[in-house]
Amino acid sequence: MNAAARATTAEAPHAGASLAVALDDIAISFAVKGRPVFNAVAPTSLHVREGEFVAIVGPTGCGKSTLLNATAGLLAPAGGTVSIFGEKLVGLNARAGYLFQQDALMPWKTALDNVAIALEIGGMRRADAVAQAQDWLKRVGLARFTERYPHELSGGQRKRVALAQMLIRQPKILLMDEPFGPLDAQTRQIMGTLLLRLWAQDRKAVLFVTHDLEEAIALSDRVVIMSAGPEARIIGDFPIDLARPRDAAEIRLDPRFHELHRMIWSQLKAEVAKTYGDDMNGLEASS
Amino acid sequence: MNAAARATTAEAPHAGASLAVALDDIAISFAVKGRPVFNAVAPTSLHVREGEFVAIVGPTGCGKSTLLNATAGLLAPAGGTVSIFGEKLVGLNARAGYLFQQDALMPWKTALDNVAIALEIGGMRRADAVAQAQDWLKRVGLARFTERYPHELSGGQRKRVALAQMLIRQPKILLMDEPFGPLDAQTRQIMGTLLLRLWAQDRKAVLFVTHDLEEAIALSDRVVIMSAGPEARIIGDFPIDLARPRDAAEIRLDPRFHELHRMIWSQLKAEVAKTYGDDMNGLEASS
Amino acid sequence: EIEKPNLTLGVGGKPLLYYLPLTLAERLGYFKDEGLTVEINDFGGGSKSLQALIGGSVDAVTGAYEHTIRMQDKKQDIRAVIDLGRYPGIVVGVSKRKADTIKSVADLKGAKIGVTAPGSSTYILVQYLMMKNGMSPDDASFIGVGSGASAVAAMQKGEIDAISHLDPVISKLQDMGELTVLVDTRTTAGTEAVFGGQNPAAVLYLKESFIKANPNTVQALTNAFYKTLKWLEKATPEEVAATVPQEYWLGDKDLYIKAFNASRESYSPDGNINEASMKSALNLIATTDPKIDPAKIDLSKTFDGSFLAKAKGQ
Amino acid sequence: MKLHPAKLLFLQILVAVAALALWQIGATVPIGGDFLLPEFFFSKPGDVLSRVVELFVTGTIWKHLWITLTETVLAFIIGSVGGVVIGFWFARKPVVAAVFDPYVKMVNALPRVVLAPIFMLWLGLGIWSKVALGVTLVFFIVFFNVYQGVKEVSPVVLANARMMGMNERQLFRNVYWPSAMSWMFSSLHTAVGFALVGAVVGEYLGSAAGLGYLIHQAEGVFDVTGVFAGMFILAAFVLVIDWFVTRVEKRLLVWRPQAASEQN
Amino acid sequence: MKLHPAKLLFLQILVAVAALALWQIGATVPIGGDFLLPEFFFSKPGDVLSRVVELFVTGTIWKHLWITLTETVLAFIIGSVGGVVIGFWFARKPVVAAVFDPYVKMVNALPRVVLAPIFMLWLGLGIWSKVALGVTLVFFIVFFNVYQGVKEVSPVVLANARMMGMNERQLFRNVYWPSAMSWMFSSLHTAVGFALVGAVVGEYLGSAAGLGYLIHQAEGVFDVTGVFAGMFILAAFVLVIDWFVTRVEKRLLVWRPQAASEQN
Ligand SMILES: Nc1ncnc2c1ncn2[C@@H]1O[C@H](COP(=O)(O)OP(=O)(O)OP(=O)(O)O)[C@@H](O)[C@H]1O
Ligand SMILES: Nc1ncnc2c1ncn2[C@@H]1O[C@H](COP(=O)(O)OP(=O)(O)OP(=O)(O)O)[C@@H](O)[C@H]1O
Ligand SMILES: [Mg+2]
Ligand SMILES: [Mg+2]
Repeated sequence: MNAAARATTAEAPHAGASLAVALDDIAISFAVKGRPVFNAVAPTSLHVREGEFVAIVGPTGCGKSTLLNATAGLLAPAGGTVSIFGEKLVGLNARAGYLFQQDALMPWKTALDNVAIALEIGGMRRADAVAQAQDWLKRVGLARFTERYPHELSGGQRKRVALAQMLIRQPKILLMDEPFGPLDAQTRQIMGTLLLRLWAQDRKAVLFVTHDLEEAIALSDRVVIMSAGPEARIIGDFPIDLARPRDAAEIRLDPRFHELHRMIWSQLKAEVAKTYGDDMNGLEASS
Repeated sequence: MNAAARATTAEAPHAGASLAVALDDIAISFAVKGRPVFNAVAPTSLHVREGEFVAIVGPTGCGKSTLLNATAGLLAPAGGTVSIFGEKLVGLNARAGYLFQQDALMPWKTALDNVAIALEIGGMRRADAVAQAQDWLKRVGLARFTERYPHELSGGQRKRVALAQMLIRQPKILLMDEPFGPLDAQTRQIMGTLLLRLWAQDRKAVLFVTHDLEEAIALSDRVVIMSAGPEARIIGDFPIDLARPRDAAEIRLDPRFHELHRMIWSQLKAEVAKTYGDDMNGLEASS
Repeated sequence: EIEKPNLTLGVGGKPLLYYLPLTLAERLGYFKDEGLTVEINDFGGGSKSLQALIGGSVDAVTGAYEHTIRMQDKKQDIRAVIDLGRYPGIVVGVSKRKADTIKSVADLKGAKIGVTAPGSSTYILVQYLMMKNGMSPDDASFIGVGSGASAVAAMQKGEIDAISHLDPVISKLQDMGELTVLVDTRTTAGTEAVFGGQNPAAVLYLKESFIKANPNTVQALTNAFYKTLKWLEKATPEEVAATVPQEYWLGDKDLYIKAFNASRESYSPDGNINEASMKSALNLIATTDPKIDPAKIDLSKTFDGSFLAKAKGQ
Repeated sequence: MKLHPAKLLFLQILVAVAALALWQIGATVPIGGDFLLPEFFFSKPGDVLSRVVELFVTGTIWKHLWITLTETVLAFIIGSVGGVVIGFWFARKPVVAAVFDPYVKMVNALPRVVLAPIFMLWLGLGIWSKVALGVTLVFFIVFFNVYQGVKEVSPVVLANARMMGMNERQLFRNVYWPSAMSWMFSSLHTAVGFALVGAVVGEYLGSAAGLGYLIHQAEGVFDVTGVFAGMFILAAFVLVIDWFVTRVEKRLLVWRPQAASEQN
Repeated sequence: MKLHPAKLLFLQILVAVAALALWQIGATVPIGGDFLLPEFFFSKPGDVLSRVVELFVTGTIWKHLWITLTETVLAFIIGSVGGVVIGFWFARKPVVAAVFDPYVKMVNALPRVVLAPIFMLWLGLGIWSKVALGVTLVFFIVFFNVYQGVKEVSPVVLANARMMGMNERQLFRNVYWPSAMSWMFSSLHTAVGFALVGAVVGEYLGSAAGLGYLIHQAEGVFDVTGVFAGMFILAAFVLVIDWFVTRVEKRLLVWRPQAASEQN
């Protein structure tokens, strides 16, 4: 098992460059009451270089969020090590910003305060923090919703507040779990472009979970595929050799884009089919 | 305003057929503390016939969830009427099942119990309800996760439990708010096919909110477009004249599919651009 | 010269007839006449006021003479300076329902007897009576019924067969016709029948150290109480009723006057405690509490008559 | 479902009138020869009300009321601040909490009446011994709720805040405190009453002034009317304090969605 | 952060030993001429412990313990069931809640000590008057928390349940009850102690047996050792009841994610 996992280790193409994130042979298990331990992620490895944009795709429930949690230091792996910029991670990953899959805004703060607090805790004066937060909310299209509490916003609006909250701190590592899920296609592209511009500024490392393969290809340097769980592993690693800077919309017309898409898709499809092989006997998968 | 809204009333093509849902001139406002009332939805109308599958698309935050809430009877409209099967809706809409955009599972029940309870409250014996729930969880690919509590499931798994919970009751009207959002493309198609099969069985009316226009076209009889808020209205109504039964994957190869997609997309794009016209001066929209 | 003109004085249940001289001294202005400003603190019970004295939060207490004896056993030097009540004022009576079967103390065997609280003087007196009649205290069951309305309720509802209590509960029960008196230590006759003499009840006591440090203050205090006793000796019930606050009238002036008349004899006419009554008090405690060794108690340290003598001399 | 304020007031007064009427009937109309609420134990509503009026008109009440108010407010503030601080501390230091848990529970079970002499010993006869008694009641009510409230913080919101880089103090201010707030306020509503009870019981057990003193005086001489008048004033009084608490609560919890049960 | 049970026990015992040592020093070593904990008020730890042992060895305690236990458990059960039922009822009927709100708060502010005679009148001198006193304490603590707990139900979960077609009873069973559970248990931990306090105070004010009776008796003859021995037994006793509550809580709340503060 271990050997097999190694064979498909998602390794940075230029192994020499310094690594922002190195997950080595990590395994993650959950204790479920009255059941055997659930091994969500089998020993698997993933390396992300500084300034690299890696997208993670995989069937639902395979372990993508779990992997991000381990990288963030929120979840202690059952085995293996997590290293951040060459140092073994102990406790929380202070260099990373994390956009959670679930709603994670503070319900008792307005959109503006939710964003501004991210700067204030670093010691910035409130007035400055608010000014910047206002600017960021404008960038994500929420200039008119700054005084709203989270429960007064739509799902997509909340997500964008969370996006601003994470980006405003300009962390060196961005962990993003389906950040554009509840957004319409158009807004997705705008946000994607925003993200790419920021990323280009100072070589941030990005781990980007998405279910939209086109989005993954359009944005990333590498697309990594996870196998269906339990004991999910990284089973595919595709460098995306499209030229930068890219325009999130136009790139989809590139023939190379389609080639890559077909290639990755075929492997992904096989993987998802496996999931349903076990569980979906009641339903003939229609693809 | 009223006249303009009427002009684009999303009307069922065969007005004579009996209506499952009729939203007539409904307007929805929210009181926001210390601000003028926020008119989320301007007077607008939407009719859904029995057995009709209507998809709603629109820019993020335009008022799609709000519209579903009004149809479900969870939100009292500030003006206009909601009629269900010809009767004016008072209180909750007992004929509808609602798949919420947010997590809405009972955290204190396992996946199985969350689904089984939907039948038990109708008076079914527990053993029967559990057997059926087990079957439904299998259909959504969660046969091995029946004993898990919601917090022990991934985002996509929770959504599928909620899907099973709603479908198992076989309500006459299905309100679905981004039901397949956190699912991978493959699983989405499988779920889409599952949904279509059920829908075909006994002429359910479906109101389906999605950000995936392809999905909207592939599944529905009509795609309805909402304008950007505030005072959002229905500004486009496209009958989808693709043959039934459809295969969610193959239909995308149909030339008519592409034609419809292009048509709807162009109107949608203009609408989204409007949203950002106001708020996104900081960012050049890249499309 | 008065060392400490501002005094705090503790009492456990000020409106009770038991402590009538205190209220009179206050209302008649005798403290002021002596140049004292006395703040009266009312406590939940006699033992709480004693604890306050020992803890130092009050300077003087009007409480039971018995405390001075018990405190000697606890190595606390507490001394009475003037007697206020020469008889205990406790009445043992039976419910009218049981009046046929319980005719004397000897019949209390197996009865349910209500007392103000376990360990209190009402409790001890019944035990003493039972032992004098050749019974063990275990021959009856004792129920704490509290000091106020709850005692009346217990009797009225027939929860207890007999009661050992004080005024105004006793007067109220008599007034209601619920009670047949067995032993009445409010009167001379009743007390002599039990103890063969006096048995001091309410006294004014202070810490020995306080007496030593503030002799003039103590003298002034004693003077005030002595004057009160003298006033009380001659006062008519009407005058007494007119002097105390109207709320003390038990809702009915006639009842108050009846109760006062019943207790009248128990107030000390001269404030003195003689040898014999001290011994009688010690005997009462020692009989009922095996932990107290009468040989170890120096009764001369329980009462300091010097202030009273001076007060009389004035 | 939202009631018009005037209608609400009307209904509230109706309840009061009904209760008073029942009281009056119980006290004056014998049922099967017995009074349900014998006057000796319950007085009569008219008498009690006129006594209340008298107390206010003659002005005797003010001094007592003022003392009891001071004690109650101090007990309430000290007890709840203590409960909040220790509650947070325990919730954030599981080891401390685990070690002291049995002792906190033991102390909570001590009858306060018995502790009174000790407070008097330490704090004298003034207001502070009464405040202490109130504090021992208020503290535990607030403590247990704050402790639980902190543990109920949404794990996702907490994780997000920690990823932002908040230190313990910032987490407290921005996450734990606002999240535990509704727990805290719930306990404060209970605690208001108990602060007053503590103060009054303290006065009852030994004092020279205050509402508890008044009630004690009245009890000793079977002045039930006085007792009930005192209790009535007490009770009215707590409404005033609770009104302040509710105002602060409303202010601090503006961010909340309307409670589910208050919608439609 | 999770402490090993043996180490936890060790630390707990350490705390107890330290407290006893301080007590011993305070009672026997004068500081500036004064004792911090004068023996007259505090006795000495050794004396208290040997008295406790004596009480158990001679067996006198059992009868009293049994009576107090019965009263406490009854007060706890009746009070908390009442608090839960009325709490739910009020939370689900906003009009009822709004109308009765001031009265509930007023009653909560009545000093229980003053109510004792009334309970004795109605319920006699047996255990029921003590139970009633305990109930008046427990009820309010549980009531306020359950009331708030029901209002804290997640609006989305509630809306989903209602859309499923649940009627009021089903909502109660499947939504309100489980959701309010952690609120309820938090209040129960406070309430356990108060149930005991109520029972003991009741006994203290009038009874023929029970721990409160023992303590009162000891107090009457200034036997502090006896008072502290009684309180010690009380306190130990409440731990036993609380242990049962905690077990039930653990069982009913299996579904919860580990509290955030307990993770890493
Ligand atoms: N606390 C937990 N206890 C037990 N199992 C868990 C827990 N959290 C996650 N899992 C399981 O671990 C697996 C991976 O979960 P994870 O949330 O990482 O999936 P995911 O890839 O993010 O899926 P999705 O795309 O649906 O969000 C799932 O099968 C899930 O059921
Ligand atoms: N409780 C509320 N108070 C105030 N405004 C609200 C409230 N709920 C929703 N809104 C506003 O109403 C508008 C429509 O919200 P709605 O949730 O219906 O959007 P949506 O179309 O579902 O968006 P999304 O695709 O992001 O879920 C938004 O602008 C939102 O800010
Ligand atoms: Mg996930
Ligand atoms: Mg929405």
